[in-house]
Amino acid sequence: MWESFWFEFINFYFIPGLVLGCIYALGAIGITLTFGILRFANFAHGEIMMTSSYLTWEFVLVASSFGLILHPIIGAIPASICSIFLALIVDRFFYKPFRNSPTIMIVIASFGMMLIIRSLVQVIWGPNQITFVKGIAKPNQFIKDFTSNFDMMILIPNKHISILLGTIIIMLVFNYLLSSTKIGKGMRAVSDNPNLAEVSGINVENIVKATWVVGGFCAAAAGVFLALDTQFIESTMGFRMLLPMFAAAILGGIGRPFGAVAGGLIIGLAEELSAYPWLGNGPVISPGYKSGVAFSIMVLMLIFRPSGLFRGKVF
Amino acid sequence: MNFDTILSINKLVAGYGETEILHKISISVNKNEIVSIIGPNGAGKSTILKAILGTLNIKSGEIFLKKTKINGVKPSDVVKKGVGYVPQTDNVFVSLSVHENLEMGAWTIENNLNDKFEELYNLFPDLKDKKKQLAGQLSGGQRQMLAMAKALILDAKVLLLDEPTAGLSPKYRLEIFDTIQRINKSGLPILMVEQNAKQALQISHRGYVLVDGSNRYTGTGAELSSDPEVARMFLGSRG
Amino acid sequence: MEIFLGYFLYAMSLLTVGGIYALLALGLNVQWGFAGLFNAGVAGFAAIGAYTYALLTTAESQFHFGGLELPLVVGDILAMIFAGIVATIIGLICIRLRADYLAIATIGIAEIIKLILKNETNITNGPRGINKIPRTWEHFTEERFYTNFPMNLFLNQKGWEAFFASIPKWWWQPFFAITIILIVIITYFFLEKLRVSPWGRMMTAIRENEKAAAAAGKNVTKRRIEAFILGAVIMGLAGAFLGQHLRLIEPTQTFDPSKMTFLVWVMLIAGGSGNNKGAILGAFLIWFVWSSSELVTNGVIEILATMFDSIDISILKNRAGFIRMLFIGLLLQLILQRYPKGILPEKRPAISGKY
Amino acid sequence: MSKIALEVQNLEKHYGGLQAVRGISFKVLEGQIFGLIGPNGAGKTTTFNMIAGSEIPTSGKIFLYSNDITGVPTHKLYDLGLLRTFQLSQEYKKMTVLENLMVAGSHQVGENIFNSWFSSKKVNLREKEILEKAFDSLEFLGLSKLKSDLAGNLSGGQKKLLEIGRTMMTDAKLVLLDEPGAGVNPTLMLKIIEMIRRLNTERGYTFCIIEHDMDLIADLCQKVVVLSEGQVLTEGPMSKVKNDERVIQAYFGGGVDT
Amino acid sequence: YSDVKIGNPMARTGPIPELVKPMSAAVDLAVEHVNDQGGLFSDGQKYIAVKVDSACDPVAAVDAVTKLVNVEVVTGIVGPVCSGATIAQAESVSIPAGVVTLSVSASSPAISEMENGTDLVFRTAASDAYQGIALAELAMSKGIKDIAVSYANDDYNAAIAAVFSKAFTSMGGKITGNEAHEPNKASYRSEVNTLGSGSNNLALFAYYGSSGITIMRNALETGAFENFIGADGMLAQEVIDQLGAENLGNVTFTTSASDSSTDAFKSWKKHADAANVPASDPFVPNSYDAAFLMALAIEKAGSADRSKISAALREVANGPGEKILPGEWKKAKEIIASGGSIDYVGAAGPQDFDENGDVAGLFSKNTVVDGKWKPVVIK
Ligand SMILES: Nc1ncnc2c1ncn2[C@@H]1O[C@H](COP(=O)(O)OP(=O)(O)OP(=O)(O)O)[C@@H](O)[C@H]1O
Ligand SMILES: Nc1ncnc2c1ncn2[C@@H]1O[C@H](COP(=O)(O)OP(=O)(O)OP(=O)(O)O)[C@@H](O)[C@H]1O
Ligand SMILES: [Mg+2]
Ligand SMILES: [Mg+2]
Repeated sequence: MWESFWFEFINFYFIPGLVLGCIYALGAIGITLTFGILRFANFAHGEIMMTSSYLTWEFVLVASSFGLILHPIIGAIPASICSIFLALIVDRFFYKPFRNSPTIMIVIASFGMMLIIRSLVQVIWGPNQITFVKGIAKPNQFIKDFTSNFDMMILIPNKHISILLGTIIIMLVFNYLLSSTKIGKGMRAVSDNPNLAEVSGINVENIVKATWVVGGFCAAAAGVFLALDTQFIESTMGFRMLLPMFAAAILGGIGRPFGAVAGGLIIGLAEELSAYPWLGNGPVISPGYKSGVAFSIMVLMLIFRPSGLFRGKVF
Repeated sequence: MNFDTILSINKLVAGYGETEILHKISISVNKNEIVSIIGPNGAGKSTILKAILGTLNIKSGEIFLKKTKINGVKPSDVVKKGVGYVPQTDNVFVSLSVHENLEMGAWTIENNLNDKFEELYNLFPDLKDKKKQLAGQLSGGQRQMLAMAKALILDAKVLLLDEPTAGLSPKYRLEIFDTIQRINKSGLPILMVEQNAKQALQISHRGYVLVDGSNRYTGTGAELSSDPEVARMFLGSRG
Repeated sequence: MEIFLGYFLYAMSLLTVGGIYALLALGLNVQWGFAGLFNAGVAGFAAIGAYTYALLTTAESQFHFGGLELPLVVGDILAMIFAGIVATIIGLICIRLRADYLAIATIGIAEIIKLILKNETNITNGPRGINKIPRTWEHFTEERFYTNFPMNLFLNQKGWEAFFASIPKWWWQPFFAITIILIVIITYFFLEKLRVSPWGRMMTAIRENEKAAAAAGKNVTKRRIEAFILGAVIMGLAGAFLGQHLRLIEPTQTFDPSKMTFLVWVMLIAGGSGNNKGAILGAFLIWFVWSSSELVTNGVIEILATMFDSIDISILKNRAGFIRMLFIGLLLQLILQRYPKGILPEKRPAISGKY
Repeated sequence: MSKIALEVQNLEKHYGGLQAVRGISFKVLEGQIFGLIGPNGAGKTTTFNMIAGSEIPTSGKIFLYSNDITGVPTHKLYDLGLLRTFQLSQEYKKMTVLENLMVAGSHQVGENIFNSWFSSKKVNLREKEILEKAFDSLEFLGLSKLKSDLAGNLSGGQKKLLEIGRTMMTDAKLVLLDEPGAGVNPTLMLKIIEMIRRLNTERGYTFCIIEHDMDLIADLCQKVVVLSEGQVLTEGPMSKVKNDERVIQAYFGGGVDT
Repeated sequence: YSDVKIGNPMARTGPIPELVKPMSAAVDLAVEHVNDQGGLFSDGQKYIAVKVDSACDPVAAVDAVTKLVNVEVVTGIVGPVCSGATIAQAESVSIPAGVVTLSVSASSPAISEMENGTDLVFRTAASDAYQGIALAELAMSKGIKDIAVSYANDDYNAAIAAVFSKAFTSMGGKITGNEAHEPNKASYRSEVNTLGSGSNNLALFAYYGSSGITIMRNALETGAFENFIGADGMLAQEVIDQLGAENLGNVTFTTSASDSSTDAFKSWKKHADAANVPASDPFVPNSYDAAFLMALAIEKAGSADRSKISAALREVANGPGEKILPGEWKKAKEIIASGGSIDYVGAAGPQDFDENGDVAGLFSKNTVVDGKWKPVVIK
């Protein structure tokens, strides 16, 4: 009884929740950074995710036309560089003019960018879904055999292993970057008071660029991981993730990248676990309310602890 | 141009947007000098400092740091060229700790600064106790000290102070003026804006009185303090 | 002649929808322009207004709750009241959140409202929505209206049938458009009066610096909620009229925030937030551009096709919708950069001349 | 014997581990001009914040004319006649200077939505009175020229003046001034001192002033309380306080030139 | 004027652009046939479909059709795609203006009972009232006794799921779980597993693009279900391409489609293949039929006069008269010119309108054979 509970719970609810959470977490890092440093909610963030997965697909396709079979993760490297450039270009031409305007301007501008990027992708690649990876991912046999020796069989496909590992690696690099380099500190200063940062000799524009580089890279990673998991790409995939990612960023505390990670994991787990038959046979709340789970957590968080789990900013 | 001039402003015209605040202002700071700018509220004193830093559009006139023209240079580059600046308001990073604020002051410097930090903490013992506290939780006066300390870390060529003693207790006010003199003796020229005009003029080599965005009086600190007209109109002397 | 009539009726429809959006923008202007409340749940309040009106005024149906067949004006009023009640509840919970946080909370709440409308099928008919919503003026031509009080006082059923057959079928369209425009104008006058009144001054003060406003004796929380409710009431009314105009509402697409909420924000910002005239101008302008851009993109693609025979226009044609979105997005960026304070910027009311 | 306008009993405020205020008691008599001085970080502003309702005391009580006002929100205190200014000026940036003052007017009938829709007459009448008052205050502060400028564009000192101007807009009983002189030109400062005195004698305002400018304190205050490290160091008339050894140590640093 | 315009509002943006693309192409094909074979009327006027975006959204649809009716002065409307948009535009714009709407895929039962006495709304797709029942019969015939139902919470899928559940229960089957799911989520693993604990069979009602494929994938990955049935929204080559034919052995989806053995369908298939239009995709033949029927009605009416279309449409669709197959414009035109009567037999079925303007359902079940969907007509 207990064992079968664990088996089901871990394999069908916990691990999927964790994977989803990792994707949310990576996306939320970019959101929390732009929110904290540039002080606006970037609605175009999901589109950068989406574009990077399209670019990855395109790179893999082009390579294969030269007879080169690339793993999508390899294809993601040039794609994430392109996404970073995309983020920088968007910032230069569409956000920078509003740097000294009220926040709302840049929020609206980012909403406009969301439309522009998405329709560009739709015009170029069409609105149809594109297969990213074909077929069905079966659980990793080695882990399955190995863990079943201990009566704790774990079913986890390779794609999920790479998503989990990838997220951990990115997180570690990121940790180093923010806590042990000057850039991390500069970001905090700019986020606090850009004018003062400027007259303290900090080149604010460079810090802003660094923010986009980091945020763009994390978005690219999140986009590719999402495509790896769902195995297809389509033009609204970024927007679908946007609100839960906002929720994750707020949950963790704005301007707190590690908060965003924690928030992402919590939202991901909560969404998946909401369908678990905690009482009786059916899900506790109808899966029709699934996205409500993330929003409810977020709204409750905003009300009872607006600074988030990790004491982020409250403007 | 005087060979020893560190900072010189020449017939500067500047303002915010359309409105012109400064009308052909000329000011200079020579080697080893403390120079004060005094004047009524809204005369344009802070505006001058902002113009030097480059956060303002300059319509005409020139600003030289030593021999390089610095109008139109980005603020962060002006700081890199050696201009230290303490704004009048919003002069600390409120969500950073006291120590991190000091580190931000040292942004443009690469080498290890622990000694320098120690020195500053000795100068402002209040801050030492509050190293880890967020600057936003400091009292008004403590903030002012932090802002000063932050600017002093840089080995600047010239230091611009906008009302460094506003809100400080008499004891600290004296200490700040002392400090200013001490720093100055070590070879750093200082341009400050002050409303504690009497005390400021006492320690200044030269002073400018600014009214409505134009130079009104110029002279040595002693001259200005003793000028009855200046005293009555700007120093708050009674009678 | 027929062509002329066509353009006339299209103009009426532009006025109708433009007017509905103008109401939404005016409501948002109270919240954002006056009080600085970043409400990103506009579509949620419009949905509440629309559903309230629909459930109360439609004829009985097996699919959804309601069928009370209340008089339409009562439906409008209750739509406003109900939107106000929901705003009060949300306000009591969320109003102390600042700017972007309030925005995200209201997005979340609007999303939850949408989920409720979608999932509580017994009441709302779920994703299939409610149809046959009676439309002001046009409803007189429905039997259940002209056979009842007060219409039956004037003519009997036969008489009305004959009368309606004798006038053009589109007679109600200008009336409907004018009704909405009148409501916009009345709302404008009430809001404008508020803006220049001490109330408006106080709201702006709270927007600018709540600490100082509290020290000047303003009950910041209460006043914020007040503005939030007032805005929501106007949005609820707009929702009721949107329901009438569409005659069918459903939760998913009609009140999709990435269309409605966003569009209303663009209207307000482009027109000039804080300025009631700006809100109205922005609404009509943007709606006109939005609506007519479809004809324009189609035209442009045709022209491109005749200019360059070689390009395969079937792809462009299939993607015309996306090209239009692209165009709208770029236009928006242009307006924002060209008029950062809106086409009619906020002006403080002139004081000395007035009193 | 005049009434007690403000009484503070054993007030304490802790921020986490930090004890900003640790048991302060003092009384302010009606009609008095009262000074609160002390080194930076002594807890003066914190005390003000608690009195004015923007911070809740950890313990202790506050009485305004014998009414317990501990924890009463700021806007209600305004109705009870308690007004405060801020050490770091708080203006309405995007409103004109004139409007900044008018907001502070009392008995604004027009702040009721329905009044401003349906009782224009009543509203306009009151507006006229408020406007007149605002013009007087502007005149006095020398800000008349700037009346239609946005307050956000004022210089640091002008903002400070505006802060004081607000207190002139109402019929307050007790006014808390937090460093009214910081950053204000000395000549103007003399005028401010004059104004405070006039409000005190002509209108009977009670003042409670935090200030580091000893000229101002010595000129105005009948009584001062010296705070240090969150506690009352000593109290009495300025002439007595300024010679107190401990005060000199902690506060003046031997630099008192009055 | 030498052109006759019809309006073609379709959800080119919005939630299901991928389904709409081939439908739009089918409309183009019908228009091409008409124009290539002599155009309309004796003077060979050009038949033009003005394409606008109804986005599956009542707001967009009402606005789009307002423009069509008033500015473009179209003679009739072919479209929209979604039921909500169809009802809204009809009640709000086209019925008041007296313009015929001929929807290509709106399948909501509500459409049948919408108009009162105006006879202005028709459709070439069957109401899902029929398909849900057909699917339940299919499940029974496969020996399925118990089944879990998961449907996307949108107007189309919620409706068909409701009809199916009712029919299946009344036939003696057991519904072990019946849950709506929110479309457009990245993962449905937990839903799938919770439902999977009750039954090995899943009835899935979703658009493949917004949630269908993801649910199938999640179910196949964890092995929660063995048999899958479902309806139109899932029927696309994309599903096979993404999931792999080898994994789809136990999958059967129905669609409101066409008896491929009829002459009409063969004729359609020939033309469709030549024009590279996917002949059997959901609602693609229905789209062709609608555009072609509208042209026939206009030809029959003899002018672009809106008020005559409704009656003419019934005449050309319901017969009696000479049978006309897809692509046979020239033949039809000649018969009409000579005063004869015709009866269009469509790619998707006979296309005879009942008093509500509905057509009878004809359905196929589709399984994967050699990496393609293979349809077999069941009813
Ligand atoms: N951001 C701004 N935009 C527009 N006008 C401004 C701005 N900042 C200041 N001003 C105006 O410029 C004039 C000079 O301001 P400045 O801050 O230089 O005065 P100041 O001499 O430093 O006065 P104080 O002693 O009070 O600080 C003032 O009249 C003020 O209203
Ligand atoms: N929100 C807060 N959180 C933590 N500590 C605080 C907070 N506000 C003030 N403090 C601390 O409380 C002490 C008293 O501060 P307060 O502002 O009352 O000083 P003050 O007497 O007004 O000084 P000044 O004359 O410099 O304005 C200071 O040490 C300050 O750092
Ligand atoms: Mg200044
Ligand atoms: Mg203080």
